Amino acid sequence: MVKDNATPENLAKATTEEIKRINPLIPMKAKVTKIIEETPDVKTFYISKEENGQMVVPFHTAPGQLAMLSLPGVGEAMFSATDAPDHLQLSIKKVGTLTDELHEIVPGQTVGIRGPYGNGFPMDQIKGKNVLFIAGGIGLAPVRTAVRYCVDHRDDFAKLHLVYGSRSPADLVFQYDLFETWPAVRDFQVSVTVDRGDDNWKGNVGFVPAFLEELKPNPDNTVCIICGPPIMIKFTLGILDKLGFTAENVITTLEMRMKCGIGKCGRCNIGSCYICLDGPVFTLAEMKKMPNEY
Amino acid sequence: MSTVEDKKQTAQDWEPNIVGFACNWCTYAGADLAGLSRMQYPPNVKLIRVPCSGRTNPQFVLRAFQKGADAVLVAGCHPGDCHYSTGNYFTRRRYLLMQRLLEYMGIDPRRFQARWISGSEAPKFRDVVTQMSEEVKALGPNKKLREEL
Amino acid sequence: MKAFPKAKLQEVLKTLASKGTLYVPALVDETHRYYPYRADIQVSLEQNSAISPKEIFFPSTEKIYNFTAYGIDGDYEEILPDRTACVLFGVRSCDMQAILCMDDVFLTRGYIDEYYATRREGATIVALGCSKAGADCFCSSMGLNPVEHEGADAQLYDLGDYYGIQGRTEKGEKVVEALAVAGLLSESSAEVLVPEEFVLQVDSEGIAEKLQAMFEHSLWDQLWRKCINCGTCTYLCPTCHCFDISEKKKNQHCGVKIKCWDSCMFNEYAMMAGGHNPRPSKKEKVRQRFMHKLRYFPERYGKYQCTGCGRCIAKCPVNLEITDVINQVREAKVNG
Amino acid sequence: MNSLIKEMQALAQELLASGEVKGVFGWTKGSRWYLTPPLFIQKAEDAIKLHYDEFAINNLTSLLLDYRNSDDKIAIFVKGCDSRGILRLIQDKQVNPEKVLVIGLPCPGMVDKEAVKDQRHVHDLPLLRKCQECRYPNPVLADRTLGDVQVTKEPGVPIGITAERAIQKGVGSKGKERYQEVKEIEALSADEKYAFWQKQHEKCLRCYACRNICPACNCRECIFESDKKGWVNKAATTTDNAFFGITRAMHVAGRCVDCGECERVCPAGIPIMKINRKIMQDIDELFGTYDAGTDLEEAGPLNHFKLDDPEEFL
Repeated sequence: MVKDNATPENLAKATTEEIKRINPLIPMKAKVTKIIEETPDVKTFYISKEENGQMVVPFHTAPGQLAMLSLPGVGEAMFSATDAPDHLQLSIKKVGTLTDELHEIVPGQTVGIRGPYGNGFPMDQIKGKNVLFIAGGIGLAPVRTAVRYCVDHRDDFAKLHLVYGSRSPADLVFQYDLFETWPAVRDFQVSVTVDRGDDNWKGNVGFVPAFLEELKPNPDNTVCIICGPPIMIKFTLGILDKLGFTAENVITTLEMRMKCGIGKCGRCNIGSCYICLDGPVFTLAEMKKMPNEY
Repeated sequence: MSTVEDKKQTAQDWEPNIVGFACNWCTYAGADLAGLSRMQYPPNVKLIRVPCSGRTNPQFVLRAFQKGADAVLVAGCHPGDCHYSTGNYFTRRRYLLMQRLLEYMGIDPRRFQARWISGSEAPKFRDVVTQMSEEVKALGPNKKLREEL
Repeated sequence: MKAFPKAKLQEVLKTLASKGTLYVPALVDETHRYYPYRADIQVSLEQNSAISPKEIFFPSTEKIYNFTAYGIDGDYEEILPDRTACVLFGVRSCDMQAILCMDDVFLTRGYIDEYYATRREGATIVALGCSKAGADCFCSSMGLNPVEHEGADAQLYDLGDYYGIQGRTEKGEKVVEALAVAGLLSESSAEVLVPEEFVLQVDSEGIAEKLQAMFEHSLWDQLWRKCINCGTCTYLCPTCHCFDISEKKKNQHCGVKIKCWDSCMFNEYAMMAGGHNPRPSKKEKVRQRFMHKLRYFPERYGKYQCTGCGRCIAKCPVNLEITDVINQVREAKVNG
Repeated sequence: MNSLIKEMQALAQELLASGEVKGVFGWTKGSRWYLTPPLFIQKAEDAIKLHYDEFAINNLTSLLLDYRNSDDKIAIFVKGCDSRGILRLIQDKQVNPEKVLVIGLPCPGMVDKEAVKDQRHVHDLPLLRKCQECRYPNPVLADRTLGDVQVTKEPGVPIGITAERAIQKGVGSKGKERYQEVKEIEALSADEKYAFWQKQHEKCLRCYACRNICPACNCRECIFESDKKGWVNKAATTTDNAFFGITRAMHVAGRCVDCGECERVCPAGIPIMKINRKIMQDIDELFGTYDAGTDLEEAGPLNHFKLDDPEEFL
């Protein structure tokens, strides 16, 4: 909807003449083509748009970018979107009115979608470096967009390492990626932990911060992309600091309530940043300069 | 209540829409009995079953008017017969006030009524609905407090 | 300067109204706001309107699209406002500046709000210079000239018995021309009346910069104490632009999506699904409002988001004055 | 009046210095001569900022809701009408009477600042209509009193050091005429009534100032704060506003303490008290005379019933 290089700097420069005139508040009509039940309370929705009798991706998203999904008559909310050739993947956890309803729908359902919104992960700047991904729970959804990018452009990056944790083995999302796709990728270490195991769980048991401390990833030439529940982030950042990661090399995403997605409606600001336009991706160094109000 | 919507009514074939909030223990049973007894009454009333007439909160009434009701009836057990002992005594006080307030706002009091109808009073149910239907028919469609947009 | 006698105001308005919708500040049902001009309306240019003209471009409630949902099928249908020409007559400098603030929000930074843009593009703004400061006015303190604003399409000046008029843009020239054609204009060399000293004055210089170090300042621990978190200040404010997008269902299958005013004072404004609220109490809400007006907006758009119209001061139930906040910020001690 | 202000400052100073209370709600001198807005102080040295005069119109009691979960004891200054708000909050179990120290003040009668003609120079202003209709000029409940005022649960005439002035200005002189405006509307035809209220509701901005200033509107979460159920939303259409207005009125029915704050704070000038007064009048007629917020022990008219209540529904 906006120019492809929709960075905050470019947007700041954009004048009214440069902007393509379409109504950004009207959703694009799309269909849910496939629903994957990831865990008891997380489902992944494949969303495509019909164009000349073919199902195509409604729009492309860069890693970390967002899409506004609406269910007619229920509501609208912003989610992290994963780009695929003919569809967008939105992994959604049941937390409120809209998401409860979304979990009831079946393939074929019409939904509205608009976007892409937000800045996305600075993949170009990470080129050539090691990448450490840390995610907790549904926080793997935005992180996965970056993981997929790195896997697709494997030669552009040095070592990859994912540390992922969830409450229980049953709550692990994207198990097909975690245990099949990604471990097969060259130089990609996948470390999974759960807060509480079960009889079949052979992996690590423990919280992400403690697990990370044990794994001792090397901070040299490494960028860390982290996303998860606030409490996990809080303690993990402490460990990262201890391990020697600098604030410039830690990247995370922020979440605020959004309505318009285009920087007009006001509510998603943290200081003078609008999360829908200037975020959701920030480095820890940037976050430290922002008011602590999220 | 959605069926109440969007009907293009002409003067001749216009039939009122009456929303009735009926107490589960008395009025609803009374209406059921009226049906079982094959009593004839106008089909204009749409009953919404509530656990007690006291459950009908003032916003239910307002919402019904917003959504296109021409009249609203709240009906429950006779005072003293409430399944929950005292619910309808509170209903009585609340709607004595509400009826006067709506009248003060310009709503004809015939468009908002409360009645006591027991489970055995099928004829009374028929009579109340018939009478209300006729009254409202004479008043014409309600345009007040209708939802916009 | 070209001018018309105040006595001929009605004729001027009639002339303009014949060209399209003309909005004038008027008193209807004891409410002073902008209404479409009618011959029988009580036009009131004596003081600024109680309700700001922002509602002409940004109505308190507007439909944005219809939606339908039958089973798994659904559809969306855009509802855009009519792109018709209109004239806003008698907009004060403060409100003119506010419109520029709104332009920044709705028309720049990558996206255009089509609803605002459609209304805004068709409008010609005829500003009116103030010759008297209202009880709660302080526009001069916010760097504005109460007598004129360069953002207007045409400017009216109070010349005593006459209103002087000058076109500034092509649209504005058309207004002047229409009045000239109607034979209403003559030349006047009378002095432009200027307001005497403002009762309310405040030094706003450097406040945005100073606030950068004041997010955690103890000042905010006191300011919110009397606030009741109503939306009066934000709804009367000519620059407050926050809105909510919600829906009204007509029945179980179809409904309309609406865009309506929202306020950072309200609890559900920033409340996320799941119940986390980044601005949970009155303190954070009050801080957000003043920070937005005096620091965040200047950082983003290079101007204060307060234009000194004084409406929030006049109507605040607890008299929480933004001028007082600015003074307190000025006097506050900042460590390091 | 000056001696009364001195008394207020001294008491607040003492209460805060001794640690008996952690904060005091009062009024202070505003930025203009006709403004005496609310003030909250926590330090004894701030007590000198307290002020009181005929512009101290704000009913401070709803501000106590910010402390409903707090263990801190808070002192609050009240006029007669305000004191009924405290009673309201205690009856609604929103405020723990142990945690609030109520200081009753004599009321000189508040004036109408809308009538200010010259904001630079002090001049006389008329008494507010609500003060002319005042029936409870003295606190109905107070832990302490200042200015020789007396606590009384009964309607009456002003007592205390400002009484003479208050009576002279006409405080309470029109107490019997308080339903007059209601009667005027009742006399209209149904369509005229509807047109009148439509005009009023059309003006509503849905800013909720009336709700937030009201000591009776003390729900932790208002139904108008959630559009999840699709019942209400922020759409400020006339009927949605009417829905809000009537709901608000029904929610405070039998609980409105007649302080008139809702009407005062309405930026759109909606005569909200004409709705509240209508309900008060009907309660008086239907269920017996009742003045909300005057007697702690007495249950509100919609919180209890009598077997022999009027029966119109049959």
